[in-house]
Amino acid sequence: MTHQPTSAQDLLQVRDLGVEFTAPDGSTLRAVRGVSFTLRRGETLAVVGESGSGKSTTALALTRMLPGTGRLSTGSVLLDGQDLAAASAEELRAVRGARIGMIFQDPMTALNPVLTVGRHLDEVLRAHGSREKHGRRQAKAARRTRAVELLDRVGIPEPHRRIDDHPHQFSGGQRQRILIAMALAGEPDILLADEPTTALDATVQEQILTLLADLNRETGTALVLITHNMGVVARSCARVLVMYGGTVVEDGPTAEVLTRPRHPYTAGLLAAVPRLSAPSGTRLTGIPGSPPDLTLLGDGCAFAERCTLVEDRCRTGVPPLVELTDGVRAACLPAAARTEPLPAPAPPARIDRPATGAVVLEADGLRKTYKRRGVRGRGFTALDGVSLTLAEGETLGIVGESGSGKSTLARVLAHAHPSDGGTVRLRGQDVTRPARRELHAVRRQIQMVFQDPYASLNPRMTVGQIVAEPLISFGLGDRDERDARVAELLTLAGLDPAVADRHPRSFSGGQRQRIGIARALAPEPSVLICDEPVSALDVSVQAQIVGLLTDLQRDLGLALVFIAHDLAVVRQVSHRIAVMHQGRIVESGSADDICENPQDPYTRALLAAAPEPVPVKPALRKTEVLA
Amino acid sequence: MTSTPDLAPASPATLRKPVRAPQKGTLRKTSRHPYRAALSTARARTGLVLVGAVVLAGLLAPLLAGHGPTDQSGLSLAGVGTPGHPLGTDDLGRDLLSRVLYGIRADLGIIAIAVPVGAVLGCLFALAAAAHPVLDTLVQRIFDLILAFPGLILALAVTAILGPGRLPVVLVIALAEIPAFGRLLRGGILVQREREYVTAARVGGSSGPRVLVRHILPNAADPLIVQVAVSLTVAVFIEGAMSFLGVGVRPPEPTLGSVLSQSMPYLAQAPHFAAGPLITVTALVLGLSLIAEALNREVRR
Amino acid sequence: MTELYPSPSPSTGLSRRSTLLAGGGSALLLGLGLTGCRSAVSESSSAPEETGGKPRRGGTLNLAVNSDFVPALLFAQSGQSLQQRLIYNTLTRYDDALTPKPELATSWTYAKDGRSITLKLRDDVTFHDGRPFTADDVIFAVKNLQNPVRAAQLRSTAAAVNGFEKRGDHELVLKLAHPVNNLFDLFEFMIITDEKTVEDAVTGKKLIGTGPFKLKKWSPGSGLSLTRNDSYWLPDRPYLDGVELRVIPQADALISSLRSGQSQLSFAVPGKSLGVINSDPKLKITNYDTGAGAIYLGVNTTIAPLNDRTVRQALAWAIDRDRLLAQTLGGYGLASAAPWPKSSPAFSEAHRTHYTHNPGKARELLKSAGHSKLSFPLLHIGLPGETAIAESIQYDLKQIGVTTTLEPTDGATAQKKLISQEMPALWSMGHGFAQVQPSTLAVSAYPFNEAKNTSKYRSATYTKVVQEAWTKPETSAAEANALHEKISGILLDEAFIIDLVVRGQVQVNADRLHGVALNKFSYLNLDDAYLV
Amino acid sequence: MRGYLLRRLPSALLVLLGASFLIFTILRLVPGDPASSLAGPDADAATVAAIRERLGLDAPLLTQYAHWIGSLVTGDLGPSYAIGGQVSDLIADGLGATAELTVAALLFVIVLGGAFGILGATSRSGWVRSAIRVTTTAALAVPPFVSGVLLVLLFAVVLGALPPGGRVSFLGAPDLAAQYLLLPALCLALPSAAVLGRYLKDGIERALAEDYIRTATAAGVAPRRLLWRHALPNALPPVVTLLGMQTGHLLGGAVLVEAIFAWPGLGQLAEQGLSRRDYPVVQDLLLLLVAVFVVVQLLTDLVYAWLDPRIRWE
Repeated sequence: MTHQPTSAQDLLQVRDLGVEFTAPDGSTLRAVRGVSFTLRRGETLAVVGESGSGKSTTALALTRMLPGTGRLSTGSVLLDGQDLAAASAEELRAVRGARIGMIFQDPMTALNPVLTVGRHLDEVLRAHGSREKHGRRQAKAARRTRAVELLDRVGIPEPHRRIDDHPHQFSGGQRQRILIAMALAGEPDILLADEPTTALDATVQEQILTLLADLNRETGTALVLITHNMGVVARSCARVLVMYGGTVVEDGPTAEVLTRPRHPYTAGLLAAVPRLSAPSGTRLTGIPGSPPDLTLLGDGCAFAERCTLVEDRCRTGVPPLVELTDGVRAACLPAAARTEPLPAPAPPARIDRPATGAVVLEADGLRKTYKRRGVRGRGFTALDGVSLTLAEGETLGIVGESGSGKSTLARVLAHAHPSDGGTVRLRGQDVTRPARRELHAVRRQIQMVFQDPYASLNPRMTVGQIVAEPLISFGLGDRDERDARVAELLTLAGLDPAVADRHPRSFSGGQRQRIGIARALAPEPSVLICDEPVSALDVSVQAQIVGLLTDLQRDLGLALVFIAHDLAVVRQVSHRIAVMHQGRIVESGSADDICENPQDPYTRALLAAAPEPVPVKPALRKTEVLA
Repeated sequence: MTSTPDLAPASPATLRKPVRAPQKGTLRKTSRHPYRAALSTARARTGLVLVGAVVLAGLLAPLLAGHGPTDQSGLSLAGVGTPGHPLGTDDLGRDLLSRVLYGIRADLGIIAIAVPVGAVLGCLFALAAAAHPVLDTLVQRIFDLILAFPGLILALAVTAILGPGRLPVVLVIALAEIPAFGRLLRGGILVQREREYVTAARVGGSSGPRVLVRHILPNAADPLIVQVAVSLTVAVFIEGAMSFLGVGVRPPEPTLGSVLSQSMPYLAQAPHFAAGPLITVTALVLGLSLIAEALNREVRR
Repeated sequence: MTELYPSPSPSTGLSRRSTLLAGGGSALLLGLGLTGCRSAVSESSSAPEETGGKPRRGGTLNLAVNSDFVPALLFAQSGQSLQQRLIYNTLTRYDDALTPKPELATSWTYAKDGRSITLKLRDDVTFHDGRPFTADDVIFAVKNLQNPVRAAQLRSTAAAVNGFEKRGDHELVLKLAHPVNNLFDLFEFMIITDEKTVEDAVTGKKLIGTGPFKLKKWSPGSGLSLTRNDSYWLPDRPYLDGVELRVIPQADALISSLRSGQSQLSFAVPGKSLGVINSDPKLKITNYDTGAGAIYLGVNTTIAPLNDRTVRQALAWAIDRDRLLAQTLGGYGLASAAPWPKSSPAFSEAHRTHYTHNPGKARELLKSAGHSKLSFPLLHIGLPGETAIAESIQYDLKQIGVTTTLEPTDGATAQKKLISQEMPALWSMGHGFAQVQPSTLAVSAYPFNEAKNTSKYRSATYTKVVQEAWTKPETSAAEANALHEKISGILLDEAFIIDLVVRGQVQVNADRLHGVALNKFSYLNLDDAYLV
Repeated sequence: MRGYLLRRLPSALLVLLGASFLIFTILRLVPGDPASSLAGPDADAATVAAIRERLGLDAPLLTQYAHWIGSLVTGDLGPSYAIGGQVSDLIADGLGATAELTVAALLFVIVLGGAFGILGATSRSGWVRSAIRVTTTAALAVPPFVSGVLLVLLFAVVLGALPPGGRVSFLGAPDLAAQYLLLPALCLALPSAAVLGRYLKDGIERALAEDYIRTATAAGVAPRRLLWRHALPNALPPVVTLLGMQTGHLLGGAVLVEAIFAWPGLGQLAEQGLSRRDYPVVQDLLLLLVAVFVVVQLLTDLVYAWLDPRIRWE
């Protein structure tokens, strides 16, 4: 373990931090192991990693806010020399909010639905002593004034009017701003932001990141940004800490780490991130396998199972974090032995795509309005005259932010919801409002892959049953034939056919999405509608699934509708892209054209907001946006 | 009248990534059936032992009881430990141990019919409600009506109409259970129907009935399992209350409720009279509620 | 609506918090009531100063009853008749030997043929509203009882009066269609009410009588509140300032109210609980010879083989009356094969023990009638006490090979079946009207009615004897006794109503209460009662 | 809110109409009739017939039903058959008593249930939590008719501290009235308080596990405030729904408790009315109870909306 000397600049020193949970079966689960890092005043530090990497747990452990059975097992957390790991509850309370402010991932649930925004801020201000200043009433008035100031600072328009509104009356981005205001209220030295933009649209994400950067610059508050998004890291932080399997695998200046990763995991992760600059029809390299199961973790390097450089010694001991070059540390024995940085990832490989065939699916002027409860007479228009065509062997990418109507479009095309107007034609035949029997036939042709692999699989059925369900419904084969076909489909989707008798809950996200794909392929459809199929997946897994879909299209000649909010992914997989905004397609064209030569201002804004995992100077980016 | 107002939709931002607790992944290992997991907790085991003991005692009544439950003697209100009468005797000199054991038997016979009947009827109503909005309104009003009616008055009226015996007891219990199960299942169906796996099943070509039976019901049924345990408790109470009001099972057949209500006038002079049935009822109800709690925890996960 | 809630401005600060606080506060206040200044337990017994046992004015008597006053049954014998003689008066009152004594009637003379009676009435009596009592009120009282709507059990006797002759305001001749020998039962039974307010009386709104107490308030379900009638016709009476009839349905609660001194008098203590009372030195138990009605096993004589008298007699031999008495009534009462209580002129020890517990004999009788195993339904009222009685009967019958299925029935249904002759083969219930003139039983108690009864028993002999006993002028005691003997004989021999036990009429009172009396119809007389 | 109430009105009326029909039918199906019940055990046919005619029971059923609905519409409920007095007076008296009992019981439910829930969810002392578990389990495991008798036995018979039954008006002697009220209210409240306590405990535990609590904790809000100001208001709305349902139960359970404690309320009135086949009393009373239930449900929804700012009734 390297021991860095304490300097006056060091605000927070974390040494050998370990966190344990007790699993329901009584076994001990080590979520974080031997994490050490320092944070200097005013510094911006990103902690990046995939699910299960221990990044959020580390953040929560700093102020001892571990949920459930979580506890600090080793190490210390020195805040200006005070060890928070040993502090009393009262001392911790004085630190929380006042010295370390926190922002959480999901602004939908992180605010108390029954309290007004003003009350939220008031609670923080009251907790940190602005109470005893004057009389009760004056103190209260003072707090309110301060709350308005704070809301104004984080960019809530008309703060004096909105201070008495409840959280549900704000948009997601505004709620995140309110959370930031709360974190700032105690004028902390450190702002700890745990995936602050993950649930937000790209354009909103951009605004929030800008706000955080401004705050860091103006108030000198150190920022610890926990994220899974390399683009966000590149965009916001000077230094980055890469975590995997509960340990820090690499630590160094962002520019250095992103361009010359030393740890094979970092390298693999960067290679898996889709880049907007990559042209259509290229293939990403994912990291094989899936993030580790912490309960099964042995003594060796957590990444050993997925590593290309793995050696025998990697499996016997946890590699120490050693300084490899100036300011860059990595925890990898093979990498430490190398003098050269790892070779740059291979540029995305171009894949040969068969030419597209005849038009299979055609939509013309689709409309869909949802009746909104409580609002009399007025509905929410999700689709407002959408027209598109899809050819055999073609991938049509549909991009848009939340509320743009892209998911509704998917559902209307897949006949999960009826449209209110317009027509859908399948191979020239009008199937807008099919009769029951006809609908059955249409559904055999058009299948769907869902966004959330957790929610779209029936938790009560085994994988085999789930995949066999469409076969039964469409009356395909007898029992034995079905079993054989299920095995075939699972293999096709990259799963071991032996898993057929297990339940979805024993699979990881990526594997579940493979199950969903196997199910969708079961009736041998000609059109596959993929509604955000990779949004819920880790980056390394995302590349695998995208690759799978591309392969399937090539092999089966499928027509794909690929819906996503991430332009980079869409560009890679799609022949053509349609950009949706407020229920309308605002622009469509070939994938490369749209990304390189956008016409619609909205498309341009989307492109500008997409964070790229390339270190850039913020000032430069801004001018880009303006241009 | 929906008693739980539906939440108004929040702003339509979709969740990109499920919020995950840091200890996620630990659940992956538990591939056992959730109910079995729930029933193997210490709490549920205690409950199972209690209920099991009571049920076993009831089933083995003919072997365990030394006397016929209706055999009278001149020995009124003999105390606990009287030779031949371990729990003593009642006012008519009947052996209390036998009466309690046979009482358990009678109660089990009633609740084992009444609760399933109520549950099935309630579920049928819920299915009807799920089928069509008009039916839904109608069914909900029916539930309201049942809930609004004072149960014991209903019990008196039903017994007066049907005459004494098990039938009115079973009927009243079943009636009381209908809205409990019906509302629960209706709510469950409404929630599950919006789940994505249901859309997936429909897109996968499953017919309406198949989606309901194969996909929605198994998932909506979880709370019903808990409700069964709760309802069994309620059933024991209803039986008791009806006996107390003199409209229970036809005498002289003992039920836990009737022995208990017969003991009430002697509570001061012969407390042992009430002790047997009271302890039995308490053990049964306690056991059931422990099981319900354990299941409930598992279901809520 | 939301604007109210969590508003930071102090002006609209009425939030849930204050609501919750208010709620909690009031619950706390409720709890504090416990430790408050007065105790509801000790408050209720107010008494005049100690006077050394002499009658003394003042004090309120708390009377614990287990069921409420039913105004619709004001003119009928009902479960709860205690208030009748408190608010109203009757014309005469029986002494223990069933000799009439003056009340509102001061003297009476029968005509020789027994077809009319001349009554002299008190002239110093006023109703609670100040109106003087006259012969018209008696005429109204009789006519009122003749109205079937009033459901008076002694309607047949009242109906025998077919003419009135007023001689001034305070003398009256009642003319009879035929002689009746239970006219004084009627006079004991018939309360004198105010004609103008009689419709208000049967709805419980206004009870205007001439009695020692006036109605202050009737709260349905909780009881009657009575105050002293200051212009009562008996000088210096009553001693008490008031009487509170409190309904306490739960036996334990009723007993505890007596033991704690909250109430000082009750006739509703179940026999099986009297053991507790006995051990309390401050409480006194009085057992009235009149009894409180009899428990019987009714037999439907139209259902074979119950149409066979021998079978009915077998049933009568089967029942262990002493066990029934001991186990279901706590021993308070009289095991008896005949309906008569000890106070009845028809009572005789021989009749009482005509049937005893003799299962052997019962089986023999059954055998002689050609039966060994029989089974019948047995209807009873589904209240705990009645059920225990039926269970006991069922067990005894089982011992002679007669199995029965109990039919617990609610009171109203049972009553309807009783009076519309729809009873099943067997039923167990209670009857009254054996405590006065024996002839009253046969003409006023439906189960014994000669013309139409629940058992559907008819016999010319029974009709003849009953009519004779009823219309015999009250002259010769010996002749009357002979007729009573005949009636008892038929009842016992025919066994269509198998009497089991005469319930004890038990009075429990605090030893500080003196001078309590009951008339033969269980009307409470507190004229001379006082608290020390 | 007004629009919401107006929208709910037809279905509320539907429930009431259905209830009236059901009540009427059930009552006529019950054997025995008011006339023979009033006539007494020794009455002859003439007496019964005279009473039937007087009560109007000789009219066709439909006429009787119409007459009843008519009496409801005009508000003149007429006289009771058997109990005595005007139906409206009887019900008004009974309603007063029952309302008193129910409100007191509701207070107990809220205070006891609140204490059970809050302490059960937050107490650090395992001893306190176990005690609450045992208490709530016992309150649920002992049938109310037994707990009623046990309460009488303990407080009235053994301790002699409280009266065993009856009611004193709050107007004249509030301190005495409270003592009469205590036992029946407690008996009525215990099971509901236990249920409420469990719900509240679950609700608070769930709320405490929510993200917004983490947010507040991270902001340094004190644990006490976390509970009272952040978690509790979120745990309340479902509890209010439950409380609405429990109010129905309290009204229904009053039949038994009123019988045990001689509380002259609607339960007693209903039982008496039914046992004497006093049609008008039972009919009007049951319909009233249904109406109360409907109104309570409405109120519950409104309170829910008041507690949860996300809900708006249009």
